Amino acid sequence: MDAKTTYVLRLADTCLIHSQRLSEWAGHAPVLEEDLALANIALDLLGQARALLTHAGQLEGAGRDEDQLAFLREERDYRNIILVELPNAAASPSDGGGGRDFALTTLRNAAMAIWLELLFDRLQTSLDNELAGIAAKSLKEVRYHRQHSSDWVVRLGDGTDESRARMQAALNVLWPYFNELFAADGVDGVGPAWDELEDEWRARWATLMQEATLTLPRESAMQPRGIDGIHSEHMGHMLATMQFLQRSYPGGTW
Amino acid sequence: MDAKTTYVLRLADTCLIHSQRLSEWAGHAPVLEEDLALANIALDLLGQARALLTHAGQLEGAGRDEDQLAFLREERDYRNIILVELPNAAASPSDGGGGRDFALTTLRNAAMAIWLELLFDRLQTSLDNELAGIAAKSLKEVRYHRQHSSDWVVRLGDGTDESRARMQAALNVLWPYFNELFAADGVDGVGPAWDELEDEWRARWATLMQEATLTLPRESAMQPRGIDGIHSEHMGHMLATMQFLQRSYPGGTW
Amino acid sequence: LAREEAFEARIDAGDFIEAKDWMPEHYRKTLVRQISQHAHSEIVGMLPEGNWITRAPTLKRKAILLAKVQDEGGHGLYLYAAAETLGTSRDEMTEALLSGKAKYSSIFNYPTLTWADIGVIGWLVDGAAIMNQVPLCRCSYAPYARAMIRVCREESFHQRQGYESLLTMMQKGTDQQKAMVQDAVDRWWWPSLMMFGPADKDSPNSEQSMRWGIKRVTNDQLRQKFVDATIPQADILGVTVPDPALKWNAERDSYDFGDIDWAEFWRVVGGEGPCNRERLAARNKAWDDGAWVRDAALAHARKQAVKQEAA
Amino acid sequence: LAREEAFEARIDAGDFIEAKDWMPEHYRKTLVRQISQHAHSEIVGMLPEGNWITRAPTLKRKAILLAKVQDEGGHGLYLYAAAETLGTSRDEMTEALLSGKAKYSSIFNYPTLTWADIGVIGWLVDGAAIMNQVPLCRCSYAPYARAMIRVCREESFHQRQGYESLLTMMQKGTDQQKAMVQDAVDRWWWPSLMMFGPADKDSPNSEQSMRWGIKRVTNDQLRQKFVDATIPQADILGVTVPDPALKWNAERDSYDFGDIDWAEFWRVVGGEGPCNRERLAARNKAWDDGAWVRDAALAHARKQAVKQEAA
Repeated sequence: MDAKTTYVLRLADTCLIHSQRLSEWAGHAPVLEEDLALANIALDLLGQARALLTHAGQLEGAGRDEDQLAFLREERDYRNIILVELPNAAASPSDGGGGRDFALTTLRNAAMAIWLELLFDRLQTSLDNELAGIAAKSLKEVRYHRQHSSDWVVRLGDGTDESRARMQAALNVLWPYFNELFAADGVDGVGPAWDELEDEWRARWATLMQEATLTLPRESAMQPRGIDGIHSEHMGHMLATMQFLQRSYPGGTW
Repeated sequence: MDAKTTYVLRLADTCLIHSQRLSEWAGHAPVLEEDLALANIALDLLGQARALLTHAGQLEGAGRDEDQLAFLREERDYRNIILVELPNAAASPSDGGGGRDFALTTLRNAAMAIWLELLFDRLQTSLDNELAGIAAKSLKEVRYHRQHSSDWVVRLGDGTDESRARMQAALNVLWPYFNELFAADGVDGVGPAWDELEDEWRARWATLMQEATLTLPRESAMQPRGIDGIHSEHMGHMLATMQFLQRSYPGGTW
Repeated sequence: LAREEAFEARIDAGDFIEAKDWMPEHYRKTLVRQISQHAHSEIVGMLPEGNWITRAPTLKRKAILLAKVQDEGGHGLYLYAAAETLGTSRDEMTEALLSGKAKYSSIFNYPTLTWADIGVIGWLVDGAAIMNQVPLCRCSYAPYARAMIRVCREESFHQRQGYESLLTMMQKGTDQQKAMVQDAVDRWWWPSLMMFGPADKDSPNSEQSMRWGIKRVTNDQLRQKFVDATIPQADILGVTVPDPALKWNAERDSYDFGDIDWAEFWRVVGGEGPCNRERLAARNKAWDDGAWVRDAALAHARKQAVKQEAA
Repeated sequence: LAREEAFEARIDAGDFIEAKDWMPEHYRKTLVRQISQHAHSEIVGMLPEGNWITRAPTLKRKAILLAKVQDEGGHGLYLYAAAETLGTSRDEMTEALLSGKAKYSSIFNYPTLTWADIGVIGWLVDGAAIMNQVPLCRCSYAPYARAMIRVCREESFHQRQGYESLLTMMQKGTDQQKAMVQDAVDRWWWPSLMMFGPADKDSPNSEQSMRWGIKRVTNDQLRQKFVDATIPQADILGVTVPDPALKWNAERDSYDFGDIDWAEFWRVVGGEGPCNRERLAARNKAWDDGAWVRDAALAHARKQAVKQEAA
């Protein structure tokens, strides 16, 4: 797979898996309004994933459509960052991802939305017209996600003692995984190396954390490598669920 | 599938799925000794399941071996009771079964072991020699399971206020599902209708609950029908995990 | 008494009642019970369908299902709002649901066991719901009627999507898929017929509700209408319904159909269906787990208010 | 001082030390650290393998894996018991693990990503462990030596099972399965070589441990031995190891091999490997979630004791 396809696929898979995790919330949110909001974010991300996967399939030129890419790869071929595959609760690795922690979910949503906003903004000017078009459309969506999630981060960080403690604990869990937001190479004319986003992302994040009265953990040397297909142990469980129907009913039309 | 095969399959699947749930504990028990004990019970049940599945495959006469039966059926064709497919924690139905509740696990183990002891005891005299042989061997194993689990039920029921409350809560959750322990028809010469076990099981259970200072809930009219292939929503998630490799790598040799 | 007579006269004249209008206490209570029960059904209904979002077979189907579940949350939201116009808060209604005091549609106490269940719920369950709800768009209480107009429009959309997904499986799918659809129809058919409630002779609330224009058509009339509309759709799909007594009656210009298992109906209504306990447990868990979030939002809002005052 | 000299003389004579014997404080501490670290490794090692029990591809493989993970728990149990003979309780050791103070084998900070990882862990990781542990069966502290004899016997069994499962996949499997095995070898090879610890020149504790007969062979010697034993097995399997520098050296009658990425080694030892945080979180969660169970067991035992006294 060439660098350009890989570049698009990393973003596509990141949106796909992020959406998949968020969709586990359906019907279980702390307030009804958040059931709607989380589903809405998951839907937008799914739409982005579909456009990007379709484009990656075209770039690859092997005739794979969005569903073949989404459902029929092996785990090692998924290129999403690990951050988005982590369970919705900071559970143990073999916990199956049953729990749902609104603190962790909200923080991750905010981190991802800020990052996607920065990335889609740059991708608007990609020489790959298809990618530029997807980015322009997506940018509007992630702006709303960023606003909505950031509001919640502040509300919960600067809420009660309990809510601040929960947010701080979630931040501590997610923190090392943020490193991967800046790990991918760029492709000339297609899109920037992700580390070009780092300064701006960290500045915005620091501002948000300050407003939310949360403390940044010390720097972590962890090097998550989901973008190279080295995932966490959560990924396999998630894929077993996600791929279940396609694997069990080969050749089906849905 | 004839009545005899179905009869054997219900027991086989019940042992299989019970073992599968228990095996989720590996490495997560409250004390190391229980890591060993739970693995041991899971292993015994798995051994029973393998013998029974192999026998069911022979009775069916369609050439299916233990693995084809264990991994390549659709959910609706599994005939285990719902009790054993419930997650290890009394979680919400779409929770994915991530949590582990030692209270619920221990109570279920005790209920199942008492029941299996009664059933295997009778099956020792089955005119189906193969089944009688499996039963005789299994009886020794489930006696130990019954002793071990009952000891824990008493210890936790008559332990601290918290442990009693947890055990009572778990009992309340499991209670309606016990109804299915007595739901299957018998087959002449092969094995008894399960309701023949009911009086003795309920007497033993009542004694155990008394010793554990737990209160029997009022009778429930719920009619779980796992033995007819109508499962809970937990079953599909469990099977997606369990079948993952066989479904994803068709034709593989392991 | 005069007010009551005036109210009855307005109802008889086909007038709509607004939130600010005077209304008899029993009318108000009946409406709150019915609207909140409907809202609860939308909320609980998110669970059996939500159960399949993570396993949807294609990204398109995943998007459709996710949007549908989101719509159901939305219906819950504006139905609660309609009920709130009658002076009962959403928290009170939620409390009644969580404690088991309030009812919701029994259909959601059945499990979704295969992907085909999702299509069949769209076709049969949403179909039955629409049949029940269309008359409510002319309900005498205006805020409810307005909510129902929007709900019905979206439900129709869901029903068509559900039917279309079944059609795809039946016309282009594998034999396994077709068997999966038939199995789902077999499991959901009778529970769908039960959605219209007890037989008219056993439905004591109906008369008063009919007179007040809260209910417009009887249970049995709706049930018959549903069967008559659905069987031709089943024929097109190529599935059968599990009722040996089903037969076209040319005289009545309607289908005759078999007896509902009322023992099962009452068992499920009474809390002993396959998933009653789990549905309530899931809702309670979501609510309990979310307490810290709601508390924090409140605390933050108070802090902001204090800051603004100080500024 | 005389005691210390007598102790050293016994060691030099190849005598075994028993729990009741006098021993220098540093000898005791070194042993507790080493034995408990080994016990912790068995306990943490249950996690990456346990991760695949529910997904094992056949019932036979499921039984083998379940039994293996159970054995690891058993090893943990008798290693803790061996360490307890030196006067440190299991709770103290557990506390040290959970707080992150005590170490465990870094290899378990890598994730198990495919089923082939289970076979490769058996072959390479257990293989390396055995290489490390066989000399400890002659360790000067007798209770530890006795525990290691049993551990090594079982580990050898596990290693053969792991290798056999890989052989099955490579010889009878599909191309996809073969690729899966090669991928697993690629990921586990270097971490396995790291299991022998830092290069001798960077291993400050080694000298004293060697003198005391707690350690019998140096890190680099063991690593070389492992490579020499393993490469022929890889050839039989039909897999390669990801080391372009690997080459048979006829002169040394050994394989030359490339440089270990020591930066990665120290990063993972230092807590920043892929799974360090998750492993500790899982162990802490199991411990915290189990508190009520341990409390209840204690309370019940007390009640029973009181009853027996009263009787």
